[in-house]
Amino acid sequence: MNQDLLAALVPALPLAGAIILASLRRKLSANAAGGLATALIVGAFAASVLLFLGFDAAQGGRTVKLLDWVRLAGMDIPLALRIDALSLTMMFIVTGVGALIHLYSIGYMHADERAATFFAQLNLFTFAMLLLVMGSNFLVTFIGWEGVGLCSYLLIGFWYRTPEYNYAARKAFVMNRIGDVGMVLAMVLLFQRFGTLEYDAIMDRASGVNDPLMVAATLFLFLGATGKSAQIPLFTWLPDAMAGPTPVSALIHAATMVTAGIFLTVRSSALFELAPFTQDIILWVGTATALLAASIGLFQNDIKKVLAYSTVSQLGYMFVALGLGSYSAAMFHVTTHAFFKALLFLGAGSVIHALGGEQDIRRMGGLKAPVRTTYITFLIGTIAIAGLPLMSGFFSKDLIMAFAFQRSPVLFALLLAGALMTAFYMFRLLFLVFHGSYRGKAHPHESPLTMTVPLMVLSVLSVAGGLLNLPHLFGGHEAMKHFLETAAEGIRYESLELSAMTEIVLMALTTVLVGVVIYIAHGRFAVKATLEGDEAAMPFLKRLVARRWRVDELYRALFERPFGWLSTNLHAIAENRVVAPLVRGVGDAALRVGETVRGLQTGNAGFHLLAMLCGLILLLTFTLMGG
Amino acid sequence: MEQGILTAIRTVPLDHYVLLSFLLFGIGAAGVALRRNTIIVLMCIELMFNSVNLLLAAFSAHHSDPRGQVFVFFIMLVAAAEVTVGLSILVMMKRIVDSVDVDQMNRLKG
Amino acid sequence: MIAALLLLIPFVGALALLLLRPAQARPIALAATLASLAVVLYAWATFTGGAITHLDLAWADAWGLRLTMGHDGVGLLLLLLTGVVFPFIVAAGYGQPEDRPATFNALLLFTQSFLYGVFLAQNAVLFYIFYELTLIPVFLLLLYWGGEHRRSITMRFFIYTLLGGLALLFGIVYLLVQNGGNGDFAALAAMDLPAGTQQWLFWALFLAFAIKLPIFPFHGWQPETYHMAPLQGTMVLGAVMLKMGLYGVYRLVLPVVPAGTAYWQDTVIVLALIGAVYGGVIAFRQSDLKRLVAYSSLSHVGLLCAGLFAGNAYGIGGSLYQAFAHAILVLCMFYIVGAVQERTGTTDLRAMGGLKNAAPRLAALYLLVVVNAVALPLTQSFVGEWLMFAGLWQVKGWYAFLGLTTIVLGAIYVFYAYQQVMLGPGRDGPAAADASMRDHLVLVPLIAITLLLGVWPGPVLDLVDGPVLQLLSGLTAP
Amino acid sequence: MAALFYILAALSVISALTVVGARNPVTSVIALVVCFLSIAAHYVLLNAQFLAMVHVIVYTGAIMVLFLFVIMLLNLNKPDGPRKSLAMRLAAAVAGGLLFITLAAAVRQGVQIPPAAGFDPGVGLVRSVGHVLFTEFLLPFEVSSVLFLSAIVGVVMLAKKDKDGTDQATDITEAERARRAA
Repeated sequence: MNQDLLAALVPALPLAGAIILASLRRKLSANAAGGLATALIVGAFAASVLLFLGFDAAQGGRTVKLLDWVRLAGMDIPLALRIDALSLTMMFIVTGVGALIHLYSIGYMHADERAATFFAQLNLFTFAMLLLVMGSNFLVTFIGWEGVGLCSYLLIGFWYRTPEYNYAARKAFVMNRIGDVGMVLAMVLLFQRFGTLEYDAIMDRASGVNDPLMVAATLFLFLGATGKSAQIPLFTWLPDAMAGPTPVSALIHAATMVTAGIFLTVRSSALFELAPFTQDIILWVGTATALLAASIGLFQNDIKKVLAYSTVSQLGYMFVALGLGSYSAAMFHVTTHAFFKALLFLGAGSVIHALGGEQDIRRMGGLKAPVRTTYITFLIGTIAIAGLPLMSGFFSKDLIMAFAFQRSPVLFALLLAGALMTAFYMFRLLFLVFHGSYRGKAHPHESPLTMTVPLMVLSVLSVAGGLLNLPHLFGGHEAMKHFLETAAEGIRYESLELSAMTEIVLMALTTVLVGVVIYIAHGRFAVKATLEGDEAAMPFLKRLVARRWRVDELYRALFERPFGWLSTNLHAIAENRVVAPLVRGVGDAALRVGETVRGLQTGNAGFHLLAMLCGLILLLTFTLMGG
Repeated sequence: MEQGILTAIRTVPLDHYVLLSFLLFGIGAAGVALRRNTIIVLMCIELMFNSVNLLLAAFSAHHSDPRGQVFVFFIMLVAAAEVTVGLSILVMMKRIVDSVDVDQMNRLKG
Repeated sequence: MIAALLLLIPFVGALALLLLRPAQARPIALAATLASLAVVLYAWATFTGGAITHLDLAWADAWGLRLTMGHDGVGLLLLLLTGVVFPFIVAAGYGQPEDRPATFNALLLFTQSFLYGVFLAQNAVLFYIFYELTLIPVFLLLLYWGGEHRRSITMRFFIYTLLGGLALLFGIVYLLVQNGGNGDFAALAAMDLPAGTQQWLFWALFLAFAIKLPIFPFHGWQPETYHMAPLQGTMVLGAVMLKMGLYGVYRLVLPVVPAGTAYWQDTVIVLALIGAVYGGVIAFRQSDLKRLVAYSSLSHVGLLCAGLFAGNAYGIGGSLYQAFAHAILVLCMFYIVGAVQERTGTTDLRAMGGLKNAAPRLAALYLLVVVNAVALPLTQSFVGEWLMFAGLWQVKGWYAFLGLTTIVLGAIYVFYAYQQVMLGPGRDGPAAADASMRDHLVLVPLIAITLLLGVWPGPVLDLVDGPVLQLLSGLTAP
Repeated sequence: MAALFYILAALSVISALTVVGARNPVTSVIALVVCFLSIAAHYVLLNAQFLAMVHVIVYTGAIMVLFLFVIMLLNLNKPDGPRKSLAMRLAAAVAGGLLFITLAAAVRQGVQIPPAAGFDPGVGLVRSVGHVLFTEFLLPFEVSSVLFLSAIVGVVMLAKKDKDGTDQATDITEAERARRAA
């Protein structure tokens, strides 16, 4: 089949699904809607596969122009798609993991009366995400960028009757928008500098440019990335976003949308390579986010919140990789993370489903037996994220840590601390949910097949995902890296020059420490289930961490409240006391002048005649004088 | 036709005619402003009309152009119409407010 | 021919309504607006670029005034806007209880006729005459069909805009005198006034437009007027009347006083952007939906004005493109306000919530409007805003930044309002009706235009392209 | 010859002043008649016999008689009641005087009256005026009949009483009438 047509088909299928489902949302049953939505995503996946098969990496990417879009006075930005290694990789993740999550949703949402709407929005999200990764220029990517933001808003606030959910949805959208400011600034800057927004053209023209503008552009891009990928300072929306249905959390807030920032950075890696300053910023922001989020994850009691902070933390790792200039490692981790984090979220969803909506891990426990499939898959996911050897997470995270060690041992130590915390809270979660004895009241039951099949597929991927980019050390040849090299220029510059011995030592060290941490966690949570008590009773530091470093409160005090104050007072003072009186003043002045002058209209004919005479005399006098 | 008597314009300077009509006009105008009796105000208006007529006639004779006198004729027409209407308004006014005082007619006061 | 048709169709329709006073006034008004829309579309279909003169009659030749009517691409864009918008404004009146519908719709039609005149005029005096004429029917609309305090607010609005109009008249007369009485736009653009003169003349010409738009701090009349005006009056004001200000700047300020514009450029942009941010900030805490939309309009318009004064192709082109988008948006927003008010009986946000439970279709339509309001890509607003940001960046980086804060502010207040109205638990009381046939007939085409021109803005951008480049080449030439 | 002009001029000015100054309306009317007659005499002096005739017939014969009729009808033949305030009268007199002075000054200073080209003593005769009136000014002459018609209609309208006896052209209320009369 025609490759161009195929490329267009990939985003077109989900879009068609969204439109059909939205218009027929009242007529379709939940299962029919879910089936249609899933089928379309599978179709998109199949199209991606076909594209991949017809794709020759050696030839580089191809651009498929769909439509003229913004064309004015020398600006010519078409609606065009770009098919290359990077977009193909992302397309696989989006459609592949997406299809599984759609399938899962059929079971998860079957009882919801607005299931069709849900699938419409999920399809719309997939469409937007595909545009994001397939766009051949920044502006098309920005369509997807904003589109996924909107869908994220819609899906977080899917259960719109609860005001807190709506607030969380708005928070997510607004924070993303703050990032978008950076994104747009970067785009206008790049456009002015290069006269185009096409990726390939910009990357070509950028090579060798030494320009402080590049630092600005990359910083703006990174600001956009922090919004979408929940990095400091714009990360607080992601935990709140867990208000949405769990499949949404899995698809949007774990596997795909939140990795958009990483994707964008890899996409424009050639620019970032020109701005070492930005790379350092990214590195440290990523590190700080990874540690901060991991520390918060230690004390969370909501099953989804733990996973959310874990996501933020893992995204931090990816940014560390980007900051280190190892774009392939970042993409590798994006891929494996998509597998195991989606798995974990779906597993959590299965648990929540089994317990009829319960999310607090203090009221779980001992679920190993009732939900056996879920338990096993969740366990695999946990092991993967903890980075135990030979799991996918092990390879990807290890690659990042190796790059970090190459930069500085201190960085490595920090990341190691993060990894240990990750292992700790993940196993705490696992043990508290599945081990020990049941502490809740509902009657747990295993989820239907539509939900467990995706879990099983994802657990296989979580285990085997590492094969995609198997390092030389284990007999692989870094397939993913070489594949991506054709698309992302920056990958060509990365090099890992550690000796095999060093790598092995580092791996061993990590593994041993993780093992120790797991053992401790087992003792604390599996054997006797230590629950977090009242926050007020905690020691200061722990309370601070448990309350998420009070970042939300800080933002509220720093931004939300002053903004509300500003809004109120601008209206009360500037508007009502200054601007409105200006208008009123003009009106009143006109009235007052009229009021004064009307006294002249006495109605007395003699007086008016006199006035006329005076006027006549004056007029004559003036003409005489002047003439 | 005896030229001597009837061609004052040849012996009296035109200026004097102009001054005379200005004087009459000024007196009329002052009268309108001065008096409260509407009938006298109307008469003063007639006086102003006539001063203008005189001026026109004088110029007409000076230039030997009969058109100026035709103009005077038309002014008389209008004056006659104006007086009939003006006097009937006066009668109405007397009937309604029982007064012919112009200062009573101040309904246009702003 | 086209010019005459455009002026006469609504005008005759209005006269017919006034004289015959039929019981069913709206269908006639709608037919008239649709007929004029057909004429505009015909003009668009046959338009091949350049400037077209439809009519050139002697009028008062002693003063060099001519009855010159025609349009270029930009003029056509605004004619299109007027043509497209009015059928919806008339249709928005269906089902709304009103007294004297014949007079009301006649006034709407008069407004449309005069607006066509404004956008067709190729002579400054003619432009001014139509510009002020539009005020009369709108004044009457506000005065007789307005809400609370309509008298004082309408008078204030009238006096304030008239004050600006006076300054404009003075400026035009000055130009006429300087130019030997030739008031044609082309002739005025060819004038070469001394820089010092241009500096003060700029404000004489711009003040009226600044008030009409309005930009900060001349906007004092706007929120109250929008709030008080009848729904359709607000639509006229916000969707079209305001664009006269933009068009005026494009026609009469930029080409005629280029040096003055360059001198005041930064001041105006900063004021406009302050207004954009200011409106966005204030909108957030408005408890009244109508006022919120009014302030959001202030915010949008600030951006429009800033883009126009960026003085480069992207800024001007984007601003003109956005003028169209904004008109559609304003229509949708105020229509939604009306629909919500109809159902809840209030515009007070604090008293609303959960309307989506009873009216999910209306909520969906509202959401689509919201998407346009926050200028998401693939909606019309995005194209315009993107171009404006690109234009502003080329002037000064932080202008673009300041302008961009509005996309954050917009997201804050637009979604806040949406949540307050639609989301949340359902309210007690009688269930509100879902979106009716009429709501769909009005909103769906508008949203379709929004999306269509968001995906495929080419036809409209092409209209703007030529004239803007020509304007710019005129500005840079010595 | 010239002396006759000055005597007549003095007569018209004095009678005009009497019109303005007299307290009794009847005196004013008589003074105005004298004034008009003197102006008629001026016309004769200017060799404008037609005008003189028409003037005497229209003004003195018709208009002034009408004035006298009204005065008798309304019983106004007694000295005036209220007078304007002194300031007002002074202002009026000064304004009138000033107007005269300014006009005179204007003529003196600015206007150069061109000397008459040739002199035709026959311009004021009925023949020449009539010729112009019925050729060049025929249309205005005919149209003036419409003016008279409208004047007649207007006067009839004003003077007519309604069926119920109230006045036609008024919307003044009883209360206001009482206030006015007071």
